[in-house]
Amino acid sequence: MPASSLNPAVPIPQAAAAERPSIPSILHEWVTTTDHKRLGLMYIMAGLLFFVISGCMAALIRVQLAFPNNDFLPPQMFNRMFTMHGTAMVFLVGMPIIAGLMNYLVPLMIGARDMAFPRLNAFGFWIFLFGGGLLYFSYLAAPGLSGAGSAPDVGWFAYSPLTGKAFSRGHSTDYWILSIMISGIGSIASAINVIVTVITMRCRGMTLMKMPMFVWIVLVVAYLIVIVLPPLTAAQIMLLLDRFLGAKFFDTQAGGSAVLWQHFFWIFGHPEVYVLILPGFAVATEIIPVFSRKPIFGYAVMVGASVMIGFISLGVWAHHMFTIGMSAMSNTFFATSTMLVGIPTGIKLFNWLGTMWGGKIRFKTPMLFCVAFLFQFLCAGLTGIMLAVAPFDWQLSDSYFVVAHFHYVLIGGLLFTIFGAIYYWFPKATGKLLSEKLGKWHFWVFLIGFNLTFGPLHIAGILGMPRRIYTYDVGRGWDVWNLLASIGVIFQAVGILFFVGNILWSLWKGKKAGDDPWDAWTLEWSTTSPPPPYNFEVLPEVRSRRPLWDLKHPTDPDWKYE
Amino acid sequence: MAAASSPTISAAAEWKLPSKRKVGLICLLATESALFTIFVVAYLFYLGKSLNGPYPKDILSPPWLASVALLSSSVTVVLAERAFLRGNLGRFKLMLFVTIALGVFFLGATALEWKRLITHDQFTISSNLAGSTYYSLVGLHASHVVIGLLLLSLVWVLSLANWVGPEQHERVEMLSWYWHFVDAIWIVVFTVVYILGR
Amino acid sequence: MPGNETKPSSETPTHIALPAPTMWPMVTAFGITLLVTGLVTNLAVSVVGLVVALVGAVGWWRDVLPADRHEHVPVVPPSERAQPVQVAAGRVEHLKLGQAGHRVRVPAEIHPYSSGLKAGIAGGAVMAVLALGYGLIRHGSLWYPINLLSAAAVPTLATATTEQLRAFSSTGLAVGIFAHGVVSLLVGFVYAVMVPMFPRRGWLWAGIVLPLFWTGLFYGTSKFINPALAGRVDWPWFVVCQIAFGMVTGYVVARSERIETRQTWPLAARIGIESQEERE
Amino acid sequence: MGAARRRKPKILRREGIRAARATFPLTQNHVNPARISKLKRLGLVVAGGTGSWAFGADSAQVHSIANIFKPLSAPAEAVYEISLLALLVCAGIFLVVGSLLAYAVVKFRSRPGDEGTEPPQIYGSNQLEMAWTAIPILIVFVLVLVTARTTADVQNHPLPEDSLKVRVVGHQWWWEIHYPDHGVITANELHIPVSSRDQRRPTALRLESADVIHSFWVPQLAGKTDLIPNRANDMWVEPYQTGTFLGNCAEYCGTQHAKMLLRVVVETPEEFARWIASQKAPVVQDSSAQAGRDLFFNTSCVNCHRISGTAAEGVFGPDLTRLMSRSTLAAGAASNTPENLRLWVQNPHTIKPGCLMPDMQLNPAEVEKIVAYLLTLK
Ligand code: HEA
Ligand code: HEA
Ligand code: HEC
Ligand code: CUA
Ligand SMILES: [Cu+2]
Repeated sequence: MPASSLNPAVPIPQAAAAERPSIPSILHEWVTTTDHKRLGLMYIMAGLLFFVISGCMAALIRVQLAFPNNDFLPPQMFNRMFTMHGTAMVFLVGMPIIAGLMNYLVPLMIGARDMAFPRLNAFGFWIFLFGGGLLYFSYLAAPGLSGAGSAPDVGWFAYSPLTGKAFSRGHSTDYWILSIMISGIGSIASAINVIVTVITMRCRGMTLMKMPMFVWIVLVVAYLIVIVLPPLTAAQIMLLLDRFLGAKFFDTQAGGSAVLWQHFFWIFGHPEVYVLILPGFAVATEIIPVFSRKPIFGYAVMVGASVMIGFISLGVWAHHMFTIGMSAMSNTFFATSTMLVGIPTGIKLFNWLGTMWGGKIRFKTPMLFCVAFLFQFLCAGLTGIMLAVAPFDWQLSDSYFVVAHFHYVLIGGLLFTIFGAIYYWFPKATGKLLSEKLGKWHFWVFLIGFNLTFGPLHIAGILGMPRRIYTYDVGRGWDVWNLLASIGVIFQAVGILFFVGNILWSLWKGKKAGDDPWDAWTLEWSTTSPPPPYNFEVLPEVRSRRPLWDLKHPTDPDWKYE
Repeated sequence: MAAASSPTISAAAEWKLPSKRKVGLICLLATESALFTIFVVAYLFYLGKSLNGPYPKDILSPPWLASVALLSSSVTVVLAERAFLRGNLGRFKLMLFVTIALGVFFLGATALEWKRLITHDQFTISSNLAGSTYYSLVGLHASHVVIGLLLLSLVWVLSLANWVGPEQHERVEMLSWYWHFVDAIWIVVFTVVYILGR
Repeated sequence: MPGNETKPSSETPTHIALPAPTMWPMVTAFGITLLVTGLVTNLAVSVVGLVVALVGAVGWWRDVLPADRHEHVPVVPPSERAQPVQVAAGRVEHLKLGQAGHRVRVPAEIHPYSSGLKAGIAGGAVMAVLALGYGLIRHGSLWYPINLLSAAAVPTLATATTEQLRAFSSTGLAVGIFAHGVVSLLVGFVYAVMVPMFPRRGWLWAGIVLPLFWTGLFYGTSKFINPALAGRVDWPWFVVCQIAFGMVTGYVVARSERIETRQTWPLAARIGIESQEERE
Repeated sequence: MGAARRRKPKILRREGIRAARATFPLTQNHVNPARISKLKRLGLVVAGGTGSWAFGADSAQVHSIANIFKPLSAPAEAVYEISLLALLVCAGIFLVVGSLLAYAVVKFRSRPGDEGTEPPQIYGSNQLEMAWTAIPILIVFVLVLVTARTTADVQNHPLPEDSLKVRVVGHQWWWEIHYPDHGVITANELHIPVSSRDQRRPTALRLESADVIHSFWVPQLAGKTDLIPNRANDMWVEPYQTGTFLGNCAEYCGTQHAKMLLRVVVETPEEFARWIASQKAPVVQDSSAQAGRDLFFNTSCVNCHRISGTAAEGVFGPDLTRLMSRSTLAAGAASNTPENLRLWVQNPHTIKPGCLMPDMQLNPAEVEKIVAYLLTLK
């Protein structure tokens, strides 16, 4: 096999210029690869694909809700729409993109050649992909191959007993269970892989406290995945037993408890949201220092805060259940623990502020996304605190205020940082810079669209609009806000088009990136863009958290001060 | 290559990191523990909540013999591993076989218990909450025994063919860790199901 | 130290061993997917899935047994390798002691954290004494101010009559001590870290400005935080108590011996500082 | 009547607060007059500030904008107060942190000529980090205290012995309502009496579910509480203004979750007594609809619906005894007019697609007859 075609990280026709290997052989290479960089890119590409699909579903949801008494979508189709949108966004967009970033970056950042278990890594990717396919296959085949087919419509947290055989006939709910379960196996596999890689494969000199912050946070994420995905899997196994073998776990007729599922789901579900946001933090913690030209402020405290978030978030799940009639004591307990999460999160936010303070901030596109992230996450976190105040949540729970809250964290927090990450590391992965001009268009249009969509929805929630309703009546004061929200989606979609356009255009005609386009400091910038299959000819050795800074500023090296 | 860093720390300095397989296995066991925890919680949560019989206290009796068998297999697997380390392959094969036999015995006992419960006591997974939690928890454990046995047998067969060399020591060790884990879980399951559960 | 030193090329290997490509993990994953799909479609699918998964698993095993399979990838020629990292041409600015903003960003000396806790206790005690005195003088009851404070968290006290507030309540006492203690300690702690950051006249900040600031905040929100208190509070007394707290706490903090922060120690373990040249 | 509490006219904002502080009635904070124009203050009222702004409402008035910041009942009000606190605290934090961020972004942006120089490298400051750990802890501590009080206050609120007790059972996609002390069963429209300054008349709700989880939410009366199968939950409301309050099922419960609406009619005690009496009165047989009646009892309607005093004893669908006393059909899916009723009986799925009442395949003549009968169920 010629050396040039072994070069990974080439999702581009142009990269194969030298010899032009045939399409099947390229395909074969990608399918059989165990290279963490290719798997990472495949994760991200699959995630973006699912993002566009479930984003279009969201757009349909918004069309339906743009006007009162609209009948664009029939009720069941609407219900399937938000179920598939939510499920896909969490499990098939958020998780794989995160897994992709971890896969791509961790070995490069810690100066390793690959992940610890490369084959397991490939397995994780493929089972996630097939699992995602299975979820969408439900549209064709849910009641069994002979039936008409339809997707699950039980909401992304699939509360029992709505998911029981009695209320959900056919197989649509089974598709939800099975596809999430097997893609969950993939997530666990890739999380274990990350932990082992970080613990056992750091390059010489990289002690735990000298790892880039990204790696630290990702380590916390992986630990969270390992601990909290099994509860979901366990609950899903129980539900499967209920549905296939007539077990009674969630059968309220037989004395089963409807609340138990909620506990199990949220024991998973709440930490899951931190699994989703922490990589966002990780990205911001890499990008903000580089573009502020300062090291991260308070590294040790940042590490501590990440670990604290990882711990506290295991004990807050019942804040999703303030309305089920728990005792006042339990409600207060969970309200308290939930608000406590705000503290380490606040520390992070302030430390980012401290990083920018006194810096010389360069507003390149990656940084723009991170700055917007700071503002939006602040908003979102504070609405989270409002929800955490149990009595306030009795009003807000399951209203559009919650919808607004979590889109602010998931989009304003996670998606914005993912965009930032793509703008930041795209040059590393492809050797081409993304266009700054298109990037700025993408940023501003999406920013406007996003806030236009989800800002007004807070107010709809305050005016008593419950979520997951396919239609509403005139005269309840919700019309304006919903219309604004739906208009916002147009902007978001245009923003995404700029983004996709930017990627395609830059792959084709983008500026050459060079090894280190941002003048950055972590190890991945010391190798070529794209890196060779083995990442580094000679494994590096570090003495500080910013090895490249040390090289660039031999008179002011970090290791003197750390 | 350039990243090759700033001043070398001291060429002689030791740079030792833990073994991949060990860390990996620990993570796997952590995941598995979380999985079992949920089933145990469900079991405890539903204790005494069945609306109708048969009730565990009337039909379950602690499988002492099978438990002793399973627990002693933890000892034999250690013996096997030690023998392997010393290069005493004959003894290794023997102890491995004993381990497998004990595991199979345990599984057989479980199977017979299930058979009795199902055919004689009409106690199935769908009869009541006790049935659901009992079969799922014990079944989950049994499935782990099965996996463990498959792996042990694989090693045994390979060692019969003399394909297992000293370089495989760590793999064998990991397998024995896994087997210990299965045993430890049994202690929990046993306590929950046969002691607290009645 | 020459930063861009490159390892001699003789050390660079010509080939690097990487895990060999394999399709078995994908086959296994596909098999497992089919296996579960069979549950919702047709058992035959499961059977096929099982077979595929087993084939995949066996293939996978053969990849790693007896030892992991590797592929030796040739290293790219030197011309295609990464450029050595260059020493940056520019200069790095440094913060100097005394420079504007220096104190906040890199404090040279701070009060020990323990002094904050001590100060919190002292200030809290003084404030408690004053408040209790107020209770005795105005209401003839030591419990009155305590109950009033606890009314923030205890619904029965929040709706109690003034008479009831004068009576002893064990919950009131427990909650009151807890709440007062926590807040005093925390504020004391904040004082210890913040007071050195104020340029001068620390006592003014600690004793007057900050107490007035939080009194203002409380004034604005007291109706929601503690309606019982809001309905009865004697603001002048309240302010006096706060200022007393601030003064005492500030004083205790200020009295403590300052310690040099690690920020000013050049080679200290955690935090570095640029002013070292100047000190050297 | 005097019981319907008349609200004081709007007071200016600051005076409002001061007045509140002076007269805040501690023992009955449900009649706190300080609630005026909070909404305006928050700038939330953009869409329709009409509805309940009309003071001195009567029972016919529909409070259609279910603004949680405009509570008209004791528990909702307790929630409102802590909500406002949380909102203020969060707004404060947002302003402070947001401005610091904005300042940093503007002040420390790189300027032309900065190339080549790196700013001072600061690695952190324990002091600042401690400060911004401790201050949020303080804020959280205060919020926790208040949360503890309000939670306990609302959840463990002692109700007078003689307060009205209502049992609400959630069904896919309608509400079954029982007044056990009065032997009245109805659906989808809850009637309760209004409280006044001198007479508390809270209503205790016992919430259950016949199938999946639902949630009872009438924002202006109280926060939501779920209706969970195999588990009974309790909540209470104590409105101090009459009128019809709108609410929704707030837990996704299947296809027609969106049209599981809820109306609470708050009446003066006299009106309420009259209503209860009318519900209890024996059903009058209107002979004019005999044909429809026969048809009704010969069709499977009776398997699912109950009409008290007749052989119709079904419990799968709503009680129809006093169907015509309700202002909407099928949990708010349509207003209760003869045309809609006709449409409904013809095929319920045109009004509420996916609902659990089957299309009975009646011919138009039969529909006519049945509807004529239903119209007599007053
Ligand atoms: C990335 C995902 C993400 C993140 C990070 C968060 C973060 C938080 N969330 Fe959110 N949440 C979701 C995703 C997320 N959430 C989702 C998806 C749901 C809905 C699920 C569903 O029902 O479908 C949900 C729902 C949800 C609920 C349940 C609502 C309901 O259904 O009734 C609650 C209630 O407490 C809550 C609270 C919080 C809190 C307190 C935080 C905190 O972590 C926020 C912390 C941040 C800050 C507080 C800001 C910065 C801090 C400072 C500036 C310091 C000073 C601050 C203080 C002193 C307070 N969230
Ligand atoms: C990472 C997570 C994530 C992301 C990114 C999003 C993105 C979006 N979400 Fe989603 N959402 C969830 C997670 C997420 N959501 C979850 C978990 C739920 C709960 C589900 C449940 O209740 O079970 C939910 C629910 C939810 C609801 C509530 C449904 C209900 O309760 O009835 C709504 C309604 O407005 C909504 C809207 C949107 C919109 C408009 C976007 C937009 O940002 C999407 C923008 C993207 C695109 C528009 C696609 C790309 C565009 C193009 C390729 C151009 C071409 C397209 C067009 C011309 C249309 N979402
Ligand atoms: C299989 C059971 C079933 C049968 C048979 C049935 N219904 Fe219903 N009916 C329901 C259910 C369930 C509802 C509530 C639907 C909803 O609100 O989602 C309902 C609602 C109604 C309502 C509206 C009640 C209200 O309070 O708003 C009327 C009127 C009605 N049915 C009349 C009839 C008549 C007339 C027949 C016979 C021709 C009939 N039903 C047969 C189940 C049934
Ligand atoms: Cu009932 Cu939603
Ligand atoms: Cu949560």
